[in-house]
Amino acid sequence: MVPLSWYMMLSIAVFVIGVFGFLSRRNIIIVFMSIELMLNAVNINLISLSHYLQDMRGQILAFFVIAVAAAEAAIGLAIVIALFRNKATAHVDEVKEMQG
Amino acid sequence: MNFQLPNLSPMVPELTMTALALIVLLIDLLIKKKEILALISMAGVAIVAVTLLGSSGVTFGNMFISDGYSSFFKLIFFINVILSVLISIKYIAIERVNYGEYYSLILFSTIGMMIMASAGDLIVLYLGLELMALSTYILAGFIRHDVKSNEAALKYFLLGAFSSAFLLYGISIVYGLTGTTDLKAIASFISEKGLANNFSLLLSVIFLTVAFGFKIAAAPFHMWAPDVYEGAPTSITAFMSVGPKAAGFAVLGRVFMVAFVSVKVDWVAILIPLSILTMAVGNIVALSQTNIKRMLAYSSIAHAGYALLGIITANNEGLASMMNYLMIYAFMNIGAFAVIIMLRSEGFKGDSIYDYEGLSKTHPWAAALMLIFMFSLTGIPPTAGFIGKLYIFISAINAGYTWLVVVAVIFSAISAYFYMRIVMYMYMREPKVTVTLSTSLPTDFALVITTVAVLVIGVFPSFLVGLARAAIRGF
Amino acid sequence: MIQQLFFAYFAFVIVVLSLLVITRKNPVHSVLWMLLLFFHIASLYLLLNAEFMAAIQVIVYAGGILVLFLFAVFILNIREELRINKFIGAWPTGLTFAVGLLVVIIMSIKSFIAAPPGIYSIDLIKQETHTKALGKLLYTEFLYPFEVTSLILLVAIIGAIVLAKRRLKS
Amino acid sequence: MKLYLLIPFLPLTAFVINILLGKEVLRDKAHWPSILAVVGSFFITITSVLPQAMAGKVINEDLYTWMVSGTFNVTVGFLIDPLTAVMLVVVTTCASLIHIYAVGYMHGDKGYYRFFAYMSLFTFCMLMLVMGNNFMQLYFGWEGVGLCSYFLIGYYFNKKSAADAGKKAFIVNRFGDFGFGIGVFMIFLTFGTLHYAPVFANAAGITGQTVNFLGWNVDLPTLIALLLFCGAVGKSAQVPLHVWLPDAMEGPTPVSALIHAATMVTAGVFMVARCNPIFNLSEIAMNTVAIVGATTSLFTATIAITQNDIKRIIAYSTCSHLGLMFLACGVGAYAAGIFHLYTHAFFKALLFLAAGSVIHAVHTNDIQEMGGLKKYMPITYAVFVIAALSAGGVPGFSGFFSKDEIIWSAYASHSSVGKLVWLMGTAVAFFTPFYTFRLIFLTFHGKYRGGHPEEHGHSAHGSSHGSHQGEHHIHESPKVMTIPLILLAVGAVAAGWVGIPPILGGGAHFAEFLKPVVGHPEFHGTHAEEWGVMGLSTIIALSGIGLAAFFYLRKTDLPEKIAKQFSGIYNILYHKYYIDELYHYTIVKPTLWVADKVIVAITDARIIEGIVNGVPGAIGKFSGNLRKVQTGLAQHYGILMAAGAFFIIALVLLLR
Repeated sequence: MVPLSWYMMLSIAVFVIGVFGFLSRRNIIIVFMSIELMLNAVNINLISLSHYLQDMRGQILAFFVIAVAAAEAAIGLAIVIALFRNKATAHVDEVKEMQG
Repeated sequence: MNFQLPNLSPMVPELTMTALALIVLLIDLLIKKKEILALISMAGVAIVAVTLLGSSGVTFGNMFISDGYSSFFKLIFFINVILSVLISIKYIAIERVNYGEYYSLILFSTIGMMIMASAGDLIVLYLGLELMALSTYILAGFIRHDVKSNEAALKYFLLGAFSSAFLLYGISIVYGLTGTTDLKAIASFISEKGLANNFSLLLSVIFLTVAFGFKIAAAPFHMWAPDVYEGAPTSITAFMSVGPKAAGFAVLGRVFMVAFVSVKVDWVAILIPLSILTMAVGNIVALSQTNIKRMLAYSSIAHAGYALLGIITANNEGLASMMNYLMIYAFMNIGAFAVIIMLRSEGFKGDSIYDYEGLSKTHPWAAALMLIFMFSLTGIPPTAGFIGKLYIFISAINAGYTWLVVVAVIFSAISAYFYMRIVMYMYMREPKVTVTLSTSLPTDFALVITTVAVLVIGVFPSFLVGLARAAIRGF
Repeated sequence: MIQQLFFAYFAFVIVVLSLLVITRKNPVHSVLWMLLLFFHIASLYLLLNAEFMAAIQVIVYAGGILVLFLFAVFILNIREELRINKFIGAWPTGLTFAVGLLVVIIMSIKSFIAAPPGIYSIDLIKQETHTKALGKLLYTEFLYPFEVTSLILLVAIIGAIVLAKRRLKS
Repeated sequence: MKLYLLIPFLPLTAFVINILLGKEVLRDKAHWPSILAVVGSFFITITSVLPQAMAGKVINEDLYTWMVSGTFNVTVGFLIDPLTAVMLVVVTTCASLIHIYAVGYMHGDKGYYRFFAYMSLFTFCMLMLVMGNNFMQLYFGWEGVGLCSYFLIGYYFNKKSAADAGKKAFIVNRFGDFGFGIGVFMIFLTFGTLHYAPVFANAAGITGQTVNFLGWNVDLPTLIALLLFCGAVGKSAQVPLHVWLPDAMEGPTPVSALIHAATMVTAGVFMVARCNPIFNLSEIAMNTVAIVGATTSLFTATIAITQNDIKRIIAYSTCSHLGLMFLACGVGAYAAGIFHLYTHAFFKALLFLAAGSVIHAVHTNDIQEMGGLKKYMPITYAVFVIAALSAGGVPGFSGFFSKDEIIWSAYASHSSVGKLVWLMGTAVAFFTPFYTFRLIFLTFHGKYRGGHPEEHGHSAHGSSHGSHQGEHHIHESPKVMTIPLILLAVGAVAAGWVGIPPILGGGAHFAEFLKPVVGHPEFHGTHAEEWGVMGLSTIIALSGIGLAAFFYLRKTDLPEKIAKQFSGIYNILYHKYYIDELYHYTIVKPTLWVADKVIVAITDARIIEGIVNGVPGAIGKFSGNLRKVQTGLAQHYGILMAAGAFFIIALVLLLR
C-alpha cells in the first residue's frame, strides 16, 4: 500500500514545478500549461485524499476543477488570440505597456 | 432510487438572476438596439433585488446559505450592477464595443458574486469565484481592438488563474485534514480534533488568504490591480473595483469567521501586516500617479486595507462596519468613475489627471461632483466616506487595535494629498485642453444616485448602519 | 510492493515530464510532453481506484484542452521561438521562491493528519462502480455546484466568441 | 411640525439655493433667498419662540441621532430656553437688517452671490450654535461660524491684506479652539455625555475632584472651566488673543457688523453664560474671567483712542465691550452680561453700518481724510450719534442700562476682585465715549480733509477743480442702507428699556427673564450706593464726551501737542501695545524660521507638482521608487505573490 504522504509529496512537486514555470517562462502558451500543471497537482492531491479518506468529495471537486480548467483554457486562449491580433507577440514580457 | 428536489425558495434571487442573464443573452440575438438590453438588465436586477426579501434559509445541504450577511452583500452587487450598467450605455458605444454579450457577462459575473456570498461550502465557493472571475476576465478584455484592454485581460487572467490554483491547493489541504468542504463542518471538526495548532491547517489558511487577498487586491497580491484597472474599459473598472472586491470580502469574512474561527489568532496575525502593507502601498504609490484610473486603482487598494480592519476585529461589529464600508465605497467609487467616463469622448481619452485642469471653469457641475466623490474617498464629513471610515475605526478601537487605527489614520491623511490634488487641478488651474463631456441620461442618473447616496449616507448614516448591523445578526 | 513500484515509476515520470514541459524551448514539444504527462496522471488515478476521473483526465485534458493548446501554438512563429530566450530575466528569483515554497510547504505538510475515513470504501465503490457512485452524487448532493459549472462553461463559450470571433454584430 | 426648526434651516436652504443657482441664475438677485430666509427666521422667532419662552416653556429635545457607538452618541437636538430666545432675537434681528443693508453696500460686487451664500451659511451655523442642546452641536456651530468668518474676512481674496487677515483670524482662533476642544472632551470624559441638561445637573458633583495633569493636581471644575474659557478668549477676541479682530476688518463692512460685532464674537459670552453651572463651581475660573474681561476692556479702549482707521476703532471698541460682558459674567452677573450683549448688538451693528455708509461715500477708512461729512450725510450722522450715545452709556439710551448694570454688579459683588474690576470698568466708562466721540467729531465735523478725486473714479474732470472735487460726490447712502440704519437706531435707543433697573422705576424684566437659566447674583449694596455708582459712571461718561468735544472741536491742535508731549505713551497706544510685534517676534518668526529651515530642508520641491509639493520629500520619493516595482510584467507580479505566500508561511513556521 502506497502511503498517502507519497502522493502529497508528488502533488507538491508538480505544483511547485507549475509555479516555477508560471514565474519564469516567456511564452504565454507555456505559462498557461504551467497553470494546468498546478491544477493537475491539486487534482492528484484531491483524488488521492479522496481515496484515502474513502470520501467522494475530493473526486467531485477534481471533476469540477477539470471542467473549470477547460473553461479557463478556452478563455485564456481567446484572450491570447485577441492580443495577437493587435500585437503579434506570444511573450508575456512584451506585454507591458502599462506599468508604474 | 428516488430523488427529491431540494428546497429552492432561498435561492430564488440566484435563479431569477440566471434566468435574466439567459434572457438577455437570447434577446441579444433578436434586437438591434442594445440599449434595450441595458434596460432589461437593470429592470431585471431590480426585480431580483425584490426577491431578495423573502429569501432566507439554507438549502442543498448547507451549500447555499441565504442570510442577512449574504443578502447585504447581494444588495451591494445589485447596486454595483445597476450603476455600472448605467454608466456603460453611452461609454461602450463610444468605445465601439456595443455588443449585447456585455450585459449578460456582467450579469453572469454578478451571479458568481452572489454564489460566493451565499457559499456554505468550499466547492461552491470555488465555482462561484471562477464564474465571477471568468466573466470579469472577458469584460476586462472587452475592447478587443485596444491593446491596453487585451493586456489588462491577459494579466488579470494569468494572475487570477495563478491565485485560484493557490485557492484550490488550500482547499485540498483543508479537505484532507477535515474530510469535508462544508464550512460549518470544518469548524466543528477543527475544534473537536484540536487541529488548531496544526501547521497544515495554517498552510491552507495562508493559501486561502493569498487567493482572497488577490480578489480584494490586498498587498502584496495587489499588483494586477493598477494595470488591469487602467487597461480595462472604464465602466468595467468601476464594476470590478466594487463587485469582485466586495465578493472577496464576503468570502473572506465567512470562511475565516465560520470555518477557521478557532485559528482566529493566527489569521488575524496574518491579516494585520497585510492590511498595513495594503494601506501603505495603496496610498503611497497613488501619490505619484498621473493616470486617474490608475490612481483610483491604488486608492481602491488602500480602501481594501481600511476594510480589512473590519475583518481583523474578528467580531460582528467589525464585520458590520466592513459591510457598511463596502456599500459606501460602491457609491463613491462608481460615482468617481462616472465622472471619469463623462470625460471620455470620441477621440479623447480623458484619463490623465491633467485633463482635469480647470474643469471647474469649463464644466462646474462635473467638477463639483468629482469634488464630492474625492471628499468622500478622503473621508471628509459630511460625506459617506467619513461615516464608513469612522465606523471601521471605532470597531477596530473597540476590539483593541488602537495603534492600527492610528496607522490607518496616518495613511488616510496621506491619501488626502492625491485626492485633493485632483480637486486642486480642477479648481485652481486654468484649463489647458478642451474637454467635451459626453453626458447622457443614464450617466446623469447614475451620478444623481451616487451623489445623493454619498451625501445622504453622510448626513443620515443610521439607516445603513442599522441595516448592516441587522444583517450581521445571526451570522 | 508492486503498487509502490508502480507509484515510484509514475511519480518519477510525472515529475520529469513536468520539468520537461516547462523547460522545452519549442512549445510544440512542451505540448506533446504534456500529453504524455496527462496519460501518466490518468494512470495514477487508476491506481487510486478513480476510473472515471482517469477517463475524463484523458478525454477532457488530453483530448480537449491540449488540442486547444496545440491550435494556439500554431499561431506562434516557432522558428523565432527557437532563437530567443525561453525564460524571463527574473527567472532565478522565480526559481528561488518556487524552491522556497517547496521547502516551506513540505515543512508544513509534515504535520498533516488525514481525517477519519468516510463511507465510500473501496469495496462499496467497486460494488457500485465508480462512475455510478460519482454520478449519483453529482446529480443529487452536488447538483448545485454541477449546475454552476454549466454556467461557467456557458460563460467560457460566450467569452471565447466575444474575444476571438472576427466579426461581432453590434 | 416643529416650527422652530425653520429658524436655522431657512438660512441653510438659502445657502444651498445660492450656492447652486447664485452664479448663473440669480446673479444680482442673489440676495432674495438669503433675505427672505433670515427675515422668515426673524418672524418665527418673534411670533412663536419668544412668546413661548416668555410663557416659561422650555423646549429640550433630541430630534435626530446621527450616530451611536457605545456610549458615544452624536445627536442633533434643540434647547430653547430664555437664554436661547434672547440670542435668537439678537441674531435674527441684526442678521435681517444687515442682510438688507448689504444689498446696497455690496451692490455690483463680483462675488455677490458668494457673499450672500456665506452670510446665510454663517447665520445657519450661528443659529445652530445657540439652539443646540449639547456640546457637540455647540462645537460644530463654533467651528462653523469660525469657518464662515474666515471665508468672509478673506472675501476680497485678491487683496493680500485680506487674505492675510483671514489666515490670522483662523490661526489665532486655533489656539483658543484647541483648549475649547479639550474642554469639551474633558466634559465627555467626566460626565459621559455631552448633553447640557445632564452635565449641568451633575455639575455640582464634581466639586473638589482633581485630575493629575503633568504630575500636578488640578481642580477639575477649574480645569474644565478654564479650558472652555480658552475658546471664548479666542472667539470673543479677549487679551491675549484679541489681535485677530481688528485685522478682521478687512472683510466687507456688513460682515464686520454681523459677525465681528453683533453675533459670532459674542458666542464666547453666550457659552460662558450657558455653562454657568460649571463656572460657578470655581472661584479661580470666575476671577480669571472677570480679570481677563476687565483687562481687555481697558486695554483695547485705550488703544482705540489713538487709531485712525474708522473700522478698527469700532473693532477695538467691540473688544472693549466684550470685555465688559466677560467682566459681568466673572462677577456672577450673567444676566447683566447677556443684557449688554443684547444692547451692544444693536448699537455696535449700527456703528459699523453707519461707518460702512461713510466708507461707501468717501471710499477710505482713514478718519484723517474725512471731516465735515455732517451736511452730506445727515441720516448717517444722526444714527452715528445715537449709536455713540448708546455705546458711551448716556442715560436713557440702551447702552446705559446694560453698562450700568455691569458696573453696579461688579461693585456690589463685594469681593476684592469685584472692586478691582469695578474700578477698571469705570475707567472704561470714561474712554468709551471719548474715543467714540473723537471718531464722530473727526468724521462729521470740521472741514473735509480728503481730496483724492481720482480715487472716486471721476478723474475725467477731477483734476481741474482741485481738492474740493471729492466733496461734491459725497452723498447720502441709498434707502436700502439708511432704512436698516434707522431701524437699528431705534433698537440702540429702546432695546435697553426692557431691563431698566428697579431703582429707576423699571422692572428689570430682562434679568428676571433669564433668571431660570443663569440665576441671580447676590448684591451687597444699598440704594444710596447704587445711586452713587450710577451717578459716578454717568458723570465720567459725560466728561468723556466733553473732553472729546474740547479736544476735537475747540482746541483741534491740542491732541497733536499732547501726542508729542507724551510721545512714549502715545506710541505705545498707537502701536497697540506692540502686541502684534511681540507675537511676530516670539511666535510667528520662530515658526516661520523652523518652517523654512526644517521643512524646506527635508522637502524637495521638485518631486511632485502642486499640493503634493507639501508632502515631505521622503514619501514622494518613496512613492516614485515604489512604483518602479510595478514593472508591467505579469510574472513579476506573480513572483511577488509567490514571495508573499512564501514569507507568510516562513514567518508562521518560525514564529509558531
